[in-house]
Amino acid sequence: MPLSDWLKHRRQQLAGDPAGKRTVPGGIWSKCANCGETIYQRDILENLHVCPECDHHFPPSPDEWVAALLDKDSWRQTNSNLTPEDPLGFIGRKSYKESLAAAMAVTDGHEGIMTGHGRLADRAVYLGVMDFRFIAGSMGAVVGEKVTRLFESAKDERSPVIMVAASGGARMQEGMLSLMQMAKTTAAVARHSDAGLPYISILTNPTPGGVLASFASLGDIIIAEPRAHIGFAGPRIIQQPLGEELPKGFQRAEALLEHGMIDKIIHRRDLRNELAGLLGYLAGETSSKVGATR
Amino acid sequence: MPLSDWLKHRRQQLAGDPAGKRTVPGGIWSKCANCGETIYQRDILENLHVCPECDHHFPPSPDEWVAALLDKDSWRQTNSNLTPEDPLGFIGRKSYKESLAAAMAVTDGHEGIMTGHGRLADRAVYLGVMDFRFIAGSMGAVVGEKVTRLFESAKDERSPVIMVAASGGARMQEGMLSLMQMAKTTAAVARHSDAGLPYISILTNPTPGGVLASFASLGDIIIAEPRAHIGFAGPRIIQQPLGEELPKGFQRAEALLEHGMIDKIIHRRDLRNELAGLLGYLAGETSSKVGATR
Amino acid sequence: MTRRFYMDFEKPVVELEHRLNTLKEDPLAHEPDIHKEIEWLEEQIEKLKLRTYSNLSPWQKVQIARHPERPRLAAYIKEITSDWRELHGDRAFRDDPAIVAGLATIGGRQVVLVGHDRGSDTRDRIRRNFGSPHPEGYRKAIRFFRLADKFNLPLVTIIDTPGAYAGVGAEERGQAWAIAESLRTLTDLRVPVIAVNIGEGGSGGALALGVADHIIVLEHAYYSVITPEGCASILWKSKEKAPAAAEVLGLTTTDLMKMGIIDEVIDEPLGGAHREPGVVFRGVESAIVRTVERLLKKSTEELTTERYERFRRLGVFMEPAADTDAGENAR
Amino acid sequence: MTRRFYMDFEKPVVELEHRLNTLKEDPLAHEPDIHKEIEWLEEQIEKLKLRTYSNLSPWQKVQIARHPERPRLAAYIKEITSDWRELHGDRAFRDDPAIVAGLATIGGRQVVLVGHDRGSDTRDRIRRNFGSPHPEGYRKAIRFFRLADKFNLPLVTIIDTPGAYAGVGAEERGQAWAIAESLRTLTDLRVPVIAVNIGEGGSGGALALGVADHIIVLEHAYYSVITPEGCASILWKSKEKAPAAAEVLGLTTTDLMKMGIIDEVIDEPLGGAHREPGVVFRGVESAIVRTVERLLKKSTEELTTERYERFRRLGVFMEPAADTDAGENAR
Ligand SMILES: [Zn+2]
Ligand SMILES: [Zn+2]
Repeated sequence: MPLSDWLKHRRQQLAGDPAGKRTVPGGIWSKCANCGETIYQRDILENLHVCPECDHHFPPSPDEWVAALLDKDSWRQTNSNLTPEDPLGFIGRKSYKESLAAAMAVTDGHEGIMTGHGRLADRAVYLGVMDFRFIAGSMGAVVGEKVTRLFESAKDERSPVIMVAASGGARMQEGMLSLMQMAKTTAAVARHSDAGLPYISILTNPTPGGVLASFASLGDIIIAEPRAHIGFAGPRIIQQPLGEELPKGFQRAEALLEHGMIDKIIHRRDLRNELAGLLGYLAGETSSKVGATR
Repeated sequence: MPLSDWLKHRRQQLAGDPAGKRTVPGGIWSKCANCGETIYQRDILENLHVCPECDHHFPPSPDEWVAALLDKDSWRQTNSNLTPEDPLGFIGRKSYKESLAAAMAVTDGHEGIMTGHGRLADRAVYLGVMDFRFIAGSMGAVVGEKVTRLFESAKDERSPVIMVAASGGARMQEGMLSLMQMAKTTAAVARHSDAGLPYISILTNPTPGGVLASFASLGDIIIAEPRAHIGFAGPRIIQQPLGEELPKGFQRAEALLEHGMIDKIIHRRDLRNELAGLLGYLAGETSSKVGATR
Repeated sequence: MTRRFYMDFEKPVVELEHRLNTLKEDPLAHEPDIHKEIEWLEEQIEKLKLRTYSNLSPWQKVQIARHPERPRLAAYIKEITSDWRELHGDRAFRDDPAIVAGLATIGGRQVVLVGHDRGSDTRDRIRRNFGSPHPEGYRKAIRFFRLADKFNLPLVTIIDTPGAYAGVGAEERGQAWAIAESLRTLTDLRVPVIAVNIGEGGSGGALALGVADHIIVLEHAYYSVITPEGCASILWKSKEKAPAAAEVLGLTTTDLMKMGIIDEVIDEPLGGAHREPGVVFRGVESAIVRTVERLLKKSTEELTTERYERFRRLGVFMEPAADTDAGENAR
Repeated sequence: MTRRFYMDFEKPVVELEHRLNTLKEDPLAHEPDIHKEIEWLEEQIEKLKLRTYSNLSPWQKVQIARHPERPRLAAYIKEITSDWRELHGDRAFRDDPAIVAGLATIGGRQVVLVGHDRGSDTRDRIRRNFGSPHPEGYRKAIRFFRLADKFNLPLVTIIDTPGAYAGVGAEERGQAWAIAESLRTLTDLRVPVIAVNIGEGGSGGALALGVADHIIVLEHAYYSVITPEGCASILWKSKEKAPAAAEVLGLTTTDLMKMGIIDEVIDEPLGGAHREPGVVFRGVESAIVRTVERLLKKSTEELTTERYERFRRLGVFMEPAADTDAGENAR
């Protein structure tokens, strides 16, 4: 989808999109949720959803991610026909079935993640983009299955994988089956990795819990977006000795870089070039040539 | 050598042994360097050089170690004919040649380490015992070569290795050639390990520097003696912000256990049994049987 | 057996038991009338126990799993292993006492054993962080997974944790990374892996020891994606609703077997493992021995392939014919 | 070139240079007499430089290796690599700025580059602990050694450290373990490993990046089992005796080549690399490129075997006929 198209699409979407509303309110002018500046909405959209004033990174939709990262018209979505079930008949404040129906109305049927393949700077890549709008991008059976198939197909095709993570963690409403997706996706990543293939993980705001403690933290290279919130346990539940405050910048990308957990923080405008450059090394001519002599 | 013989031998040795003198003064009665108790010397010797009052572990000689660990009459020393050279013509306060001559007079010609093989609870083992009396058990070319040959032979014979470390680190008087022994011994350990064979490292008082930062810390299982001083940099040269004292028990075996660096602390009287037990697992029937199906 | 602790729903049983004991200690206990009363009471207690314990609610099971007198890792090590040799350390930061690891012999078979240790008394429980590992605990576990792999020793894990620890240090030292690495290491392990859940199976902290070829769970143990309390605070903004959350999470052995998440359930005595621990120890021991023997017959290739497929197939979803828009379907 | 720093033994040269510059700036500099004086001075300076710098003592070389203006890692990355992509982290505790790692292209060849970074200004030097890694630094390096191995990229290490860090945290987090693991990882690496010592090669901290197939050292760089100061305090209880210690340690490139410890020396301009860094950059670049090309022709088996043998043969000792007492000789 060319840039102009998805901008239009995005604008239409925003009218009925609660997640979008939360960050970029509808209408021509928006107030940035981070710096509070009132900004012409088009300026944010054309800036890959990055606030032109404060550089805050708002979440693009999966379609926008694809347009931003991949070569034009190279994208082929896969497994978009997988749809969730309600294995536990889960009923909380509202039923899981209701939540699913509401989430499906907002997104394009790709559930919590859109997967597929395309070309990045003319190199074949398998790409997954999580969608926070679908029950907070949580990992249920569909997300787990699509991630697993993505790595399996990439392994069969000897292609790199790029994963854009954004998640609320495991999908509680599928109970233990959702926890098991951690083991399942990890095993698929392991097989892809054991075959000597590269995997670059991109952690966007937010990436917590089960997704981080499985496939998202297993990249050969891990990139985070500026100020992205990344951590296993939510800051609300962190146990602190009485009265102590959480460290400044706790669980932000910048702190994670200092603590040695990620490789680098890349501004969204530079991301495509960075990925092309990194893949040039990890899936490059040299390495395949040398690999052939093994 | 039966226990009675080496007790006799040890007593003779102590008369002219500066290292021995430092810890257990000659004569019938000795004052324990740790607790200050005056103890009948025979009681310490018969207690494997452990003070009966305070459990302080004094260093046995390599012969005594062999007698304490291996099955009677099973020991075969190897490479005892290797003798050091003075590659740099090193002259400090005294010349390296003088230091070597003095050290050789004290020990039995095995240089800084005695190596060989024997049986422990009827299981073939390769054993190295460092000798602190030989220029503080420092690692020069002879120590490096003997350690390397030990692991190489053990690999060829598919046998476990047990190493009793006690050292002053790299042997400065051989310059960079002594540093290179770290790489050389590590490579030999790696090959032995890659062949699926067990290596148990025993850290005695003291084990610092180059020996610790190469073969001594690479055991599949690492055992330390109680209160043994173990660390890379000597406490004298540790840089501390002004006025701060070193943490209590710094670089002692007990602190290392808490910091996750060693597997366990074993009293010398229990060491042989512990080794037999561990080897029963790591070089046992089960593991070789399963291994055979691979 | 002295009972120092009982749960709310056990109160009627405990009261009857108390009355029975009082009667039994009565000097006139041998009088026919009193003797009859005693017999009657014993019968009633048996009936009440059966009624109370055979239809436990998920929340009651969670309480039994957390029962202070429930046998924990140390008891299993003592009762089902011989020649136990504990080993320590992650070789990098700290020996985490919430994870215990070592070499053990079970039914004559040598294994590597790694488990959560919740501690024995208050002081020990604090030291072991109530069985919630820090990142260095997972890394310690990983070290021993690799030891098992190197020396071809089957791996037995004992799961019993409220979950990963939500603390600043645990976050700063990358517990998500450590858990993922633990999952990954188990995935590739070339030896049989058997997991036994003896009590609490709290989400990621439990799963980190749970990527196994065969997963055994005690009847009243639970295994959940989130604690009932955590789920209740998210769903109803109230921890008091934990019993309701326990109902919907599908965390009991019955649910877990149905979903194919676990492979074997070991019966507990009426009232829970702590009522008659010996029975449970024997059950766990024989299940481990039987499973180890079975798995050791498999080749490395079979083991790792079957382990992959075991988790690969978990998850329920629909897969109608592919959208034409989507272009293709990868599988 | 403005010189802001000179060493004691350079003083005569610097003084002559100063006189020369003063004369040159004189309005009468074109007068025949003054012109002659200038020519004479230039000649003298060349002679003095040759005399001063061609017979540097080991201690003088150590001073040049430590010269504040000497080009360090950052300069090499800027000058000899293209498409540099720095990567970070040990994935466990902390990103140690004393170790810099990333992907780089040198002479068209893609490599993984790992080196000691001493920092550029005071603040940066403190942040990078003057190029002395902590354990997490070695673990960061190990992560990138493994990355090189996985992706079949040759590994280039740049050595420039006063040595491992003697601090409480470094000890508590197991720097000896981390260094040994680093040596071990390099030993088994299945790709070419090229080490370039550009300045200080301080014992274990340097060796941790130094288990290589080909070791290149700049003419005035040194590589030593212990710092001259450390050696002096042990031998003579006085750091002032460092020059004497430098004499006996055999730390110069001449000594190192003789002992077979290093493989190649790159000439520096008179006075040291900082006098004309471009020359050194080109020398290092072409040495790396040439070596990578040569090593890439070898099979994995050849590489690891030759690397093993390379270190295996180091060390001088005598081996007379075996003692009969000793029973046997294993090799
Ligand atoms: Zn803004
Ligand atoms: Zn004493």
